[in-house]
Amino acid sequence: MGDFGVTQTVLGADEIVLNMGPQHPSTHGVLRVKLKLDGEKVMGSECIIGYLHRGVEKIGENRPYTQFAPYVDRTDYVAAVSNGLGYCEAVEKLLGVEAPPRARWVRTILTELQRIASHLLWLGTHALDIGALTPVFYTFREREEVLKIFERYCGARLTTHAFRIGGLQYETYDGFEEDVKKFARDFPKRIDEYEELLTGNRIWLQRTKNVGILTADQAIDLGVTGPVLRASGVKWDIRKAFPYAAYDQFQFEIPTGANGDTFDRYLVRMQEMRQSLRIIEQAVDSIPAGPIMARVGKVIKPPPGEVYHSIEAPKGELGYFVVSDGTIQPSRLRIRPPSFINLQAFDTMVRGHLVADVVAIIGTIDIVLGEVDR
Amino acid sequence: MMFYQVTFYVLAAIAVVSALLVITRRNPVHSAIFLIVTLLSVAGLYLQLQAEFLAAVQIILYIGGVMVLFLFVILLVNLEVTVRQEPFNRMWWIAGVAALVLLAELAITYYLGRQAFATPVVSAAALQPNTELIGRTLYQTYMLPFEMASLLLLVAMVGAVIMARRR
Amino acid sequence: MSEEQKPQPQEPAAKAPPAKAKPPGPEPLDNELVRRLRARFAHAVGDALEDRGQAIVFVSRERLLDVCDYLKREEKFNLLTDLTAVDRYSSDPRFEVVYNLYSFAHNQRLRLKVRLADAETVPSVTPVWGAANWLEREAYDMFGIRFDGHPNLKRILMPDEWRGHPLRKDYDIIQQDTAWVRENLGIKSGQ
Amino acid sequence: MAELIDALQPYLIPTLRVVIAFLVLSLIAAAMIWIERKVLAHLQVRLGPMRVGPHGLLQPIADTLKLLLKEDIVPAEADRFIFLYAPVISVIAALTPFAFIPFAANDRAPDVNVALLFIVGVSSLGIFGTILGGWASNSHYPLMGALRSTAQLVSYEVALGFALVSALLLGGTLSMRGIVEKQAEFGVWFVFLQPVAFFILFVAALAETNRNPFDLPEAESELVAGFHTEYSGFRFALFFMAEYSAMVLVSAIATTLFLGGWLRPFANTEVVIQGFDVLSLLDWMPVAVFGVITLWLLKEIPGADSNTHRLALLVFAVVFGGVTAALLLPGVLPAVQGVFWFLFKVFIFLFCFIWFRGTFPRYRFDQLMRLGWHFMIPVAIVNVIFCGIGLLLWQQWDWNLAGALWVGNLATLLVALLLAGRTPAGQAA
Repeated sequence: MGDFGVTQTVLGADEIVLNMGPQHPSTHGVLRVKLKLDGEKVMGSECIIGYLHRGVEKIGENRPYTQFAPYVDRTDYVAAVSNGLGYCEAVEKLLGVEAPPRARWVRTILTELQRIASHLLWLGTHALDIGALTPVFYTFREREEVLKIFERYCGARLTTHAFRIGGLQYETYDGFEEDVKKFARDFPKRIDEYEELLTGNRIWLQRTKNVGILTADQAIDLGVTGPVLRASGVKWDIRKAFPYAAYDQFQFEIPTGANGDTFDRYLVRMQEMRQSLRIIEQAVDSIPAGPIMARVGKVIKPPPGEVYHSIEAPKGELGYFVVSDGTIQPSRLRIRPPSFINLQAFDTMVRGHLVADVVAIIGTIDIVLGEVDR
Repeated sequence: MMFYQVTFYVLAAIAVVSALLVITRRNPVHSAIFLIVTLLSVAGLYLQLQAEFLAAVQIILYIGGVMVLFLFVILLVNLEVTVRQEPFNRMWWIAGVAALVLLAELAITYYLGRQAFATPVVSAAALQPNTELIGRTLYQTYMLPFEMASLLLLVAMVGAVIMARRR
Repeated sequence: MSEEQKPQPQEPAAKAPPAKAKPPGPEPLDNELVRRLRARFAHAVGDALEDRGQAIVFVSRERLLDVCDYLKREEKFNLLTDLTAVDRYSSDPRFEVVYNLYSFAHNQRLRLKVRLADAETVPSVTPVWGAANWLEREAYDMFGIRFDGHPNLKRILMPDEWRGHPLRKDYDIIQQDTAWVRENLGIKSGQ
Repeated sequence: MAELIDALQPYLIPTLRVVIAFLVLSLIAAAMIWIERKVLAHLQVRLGPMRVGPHGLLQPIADTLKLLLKEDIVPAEADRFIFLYAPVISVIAALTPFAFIPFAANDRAPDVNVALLFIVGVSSLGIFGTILGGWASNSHYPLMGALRSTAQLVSYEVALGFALVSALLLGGTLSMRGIVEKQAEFGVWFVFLQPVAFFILFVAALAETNRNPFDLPEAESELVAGFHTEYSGFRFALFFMAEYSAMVLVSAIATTLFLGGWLRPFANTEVVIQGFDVLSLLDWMPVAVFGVITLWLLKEIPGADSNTHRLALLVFAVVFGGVTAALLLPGVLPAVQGVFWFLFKVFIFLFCFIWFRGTFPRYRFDQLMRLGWHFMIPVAIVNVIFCGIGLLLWQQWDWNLAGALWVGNLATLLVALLLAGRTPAGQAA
């Protein structure tokens, strides 16, 4: 059996093993899936991961706290800002300091923009996998606007390293509020545009409804979090459950689905983008004045102990479990990767479906292999 | 008239040669291709007889329909075995005898009914509306046999599907 | 637990951050949940700590499965958020397996910990939470901790034939399975 | 010798037409690639090709040259002979039918009385190019693509055939010319009498040409490029050309059968204002179209990127301006009326093909087959039955033709709605 592309090996009379990836256009990176098939029907699956493993956690144990911050951007590289927020807040918690309000407001705005950018990337590629060629260009147009704001703010677009432990490195640039407001003003129409293309489309419905169903019980048992969990009908969002940054200051809803199928996950993410906009609009109107950095030493040296801090990243619960032994390097730095744990539900979702659905189901989990493999 | 005859013999030769190739090729896909060639040249012969409806139906049904399904099945089924098999085995002399008997039968039929083959040459113009003629013949004169034949085929098809379903 | 067994590093560390008040650190915890656990499992429940407002409970590995089952059924900790391990190298026992639990009903987190020495195994919690499957595989891959009763305990991130467990403290950062790299990647060294 | 020429006489014009069709369609296919990329790009807020020539106008030439000069790779394990000739079959099958399609009233296309059957028959031979090409590549993706293609083409050909039948019933003939003349005689295009049949034909045409949302044989997220994955260079170009020619062909068939072929819109109507038939202004449409293109090209010249681009624009402008001027010559305009309207309708069709590609997601294979067999074919059969009943009512009992047919159409729609309600929406087994 070859390692690349799709190859088949005939096992029994009717059972075939089909190999997808790691070089396959629809596995979103270097995911490799072994499918056990009966004809076109998937009887079982096995995900083979680790092709992108770089030992990020090991690196974390060998770098000072500040030096490790850019590395977390490279786990879920399409949502670098969220990663940075989670890491910085975890270390702040470990230190026992809190970022000043202005920093928290700006962090909230940038993280929500990042959520929108990540969801846009997901929407475009997911639609492309199902054969809709156009949405990807629309979503990239809007994602570009978000990335421009990032670029103006910190000079980087993808791996931003936007935040520092204790607050922000940079004050917001002139016109930051206007840029964000302009985006928030234009974007709802764009979401309407995507929904017009897809939500009511019969083919889209046929390809996504009742495909890859995950019930609430299954989702909780498998530790699934984020939009995938919410689409199964569990109303749970860390922004509400354990508010961080400045989320306790703003009004927003937690969208949920009913059936836990691919279509519900699509709807939940679309709704989430609208809710993110609500948060952004509220936040940008009320950014407080004041310092942007808390008082932390030049050398970060947290007292011994450990902390688990998690945020609602675009893909689910992104947690950092940091153990300090009182030195300038963490003794253990665990990243709880939402993609990795959500991908575990793939097997449950894909059983009984057809090969063509596999592509849709990989897309709907919204994984980034950089985060799965770390 | 000469051109007419040349085309006839060329088409006939192609038909016969490729028909031979159909049964001698080991690779079933190649056989299928030569069968298509045979059918095409027969369609050409129909055209020569001013039977353009027959020719068109030959192309649509036999080539566009039946042969596509043939190829489809050949691609689905494992080919490797047939390629390695010996096409002419020990039974060849039975087939030879059968072929000879058939040939004799054809010869006798021709000899007995030879005057029926001496049809007068009809001008092309007189044959013109033969599509309508075929339609009328099938649906008025021979309505019952035609429908019975189609019913028979339908029954065969349903039976095949049921047998395939049962596995 | 190492923090308590080695109180020495706490002193110098306290000076480093410009903390106004007492530096944050682990303190003993005694709340309703811990009491209920102790009442039910007696000695199987070890120390209970609170660190930065987060509850940590140590459990013996023999009764881990019972405790987990109880926590899921009675205390509604139905989400296994995370499962990982920590290598407290040079202390004994060496490893801690960390179970990060969450209860939707009480909006509460709980960190269960199991201490175990190098060659010791720990029961797999896959019967309780399905999520443990890959997470235990990862812990096995990275630390070499064996989980008894795991349905498919093999490496997940590293190549199947790799030798060594990278997140152990005695595995150096530039260390690698040179034989594997040479054989599979056709290069002398991955560095 | 004279006898030979005499005997060859009937074959000369068709052969010549195939040769001309080959040349013209190569051009149209090249232009189509440019148009498709441009239209798709603008649908997707992009610019599309912009580098080669002004607005990428020379892109098709560059692409063609590239494809022709590329190495012709034959996979080592391929069935060499079949691999080499499969694209040729595709191209021949896609081009030959053009010999029978009348582009205008004054077009001397051979008026075979079973022309439509021949067109359908010969174009269906194109399947062999696909299936043999996919098989001969001796590789997984092409084989799977070929199998999908074949299943899809065979299934939708049935629906397509039934959709054609209703036009035949109305036209009362299998001759393409006869059908158009019948539409002129009725004074109404068949699309207005048989909209359901037209719709079925349109959808089946999308499936027959492997276009979105039925482009499964080439679903790049699943099968890389389908049956022509292993092809490169000139042979790939042949497949490409066959594909675009097939698109033009189905559009031409649909235009002839349902959109009145070469007939001008409102050919039989007159709106006379002050003694002047306003609708006859439509006769000037060809001049207007070419004139506007010329003016647009001229307008673009000052803003072009470089002198080369200016030159290219000028050349294009001269060509189109020349055509416009030629149209104004006495006698030319009436002569090209038919061809113009025919191509105009064909291009509207082609635009829809591109438009759909930019809009729809892709069906899953089982859904595609279910749509074909459980929906399209039953509806097409019901439609034929109602069409026949309508015609009977018209001929035997003197009903109003349009009324009788429309009652049939509504009944068909009812059946279609019932079927659509019954078909489970894409539930996996």
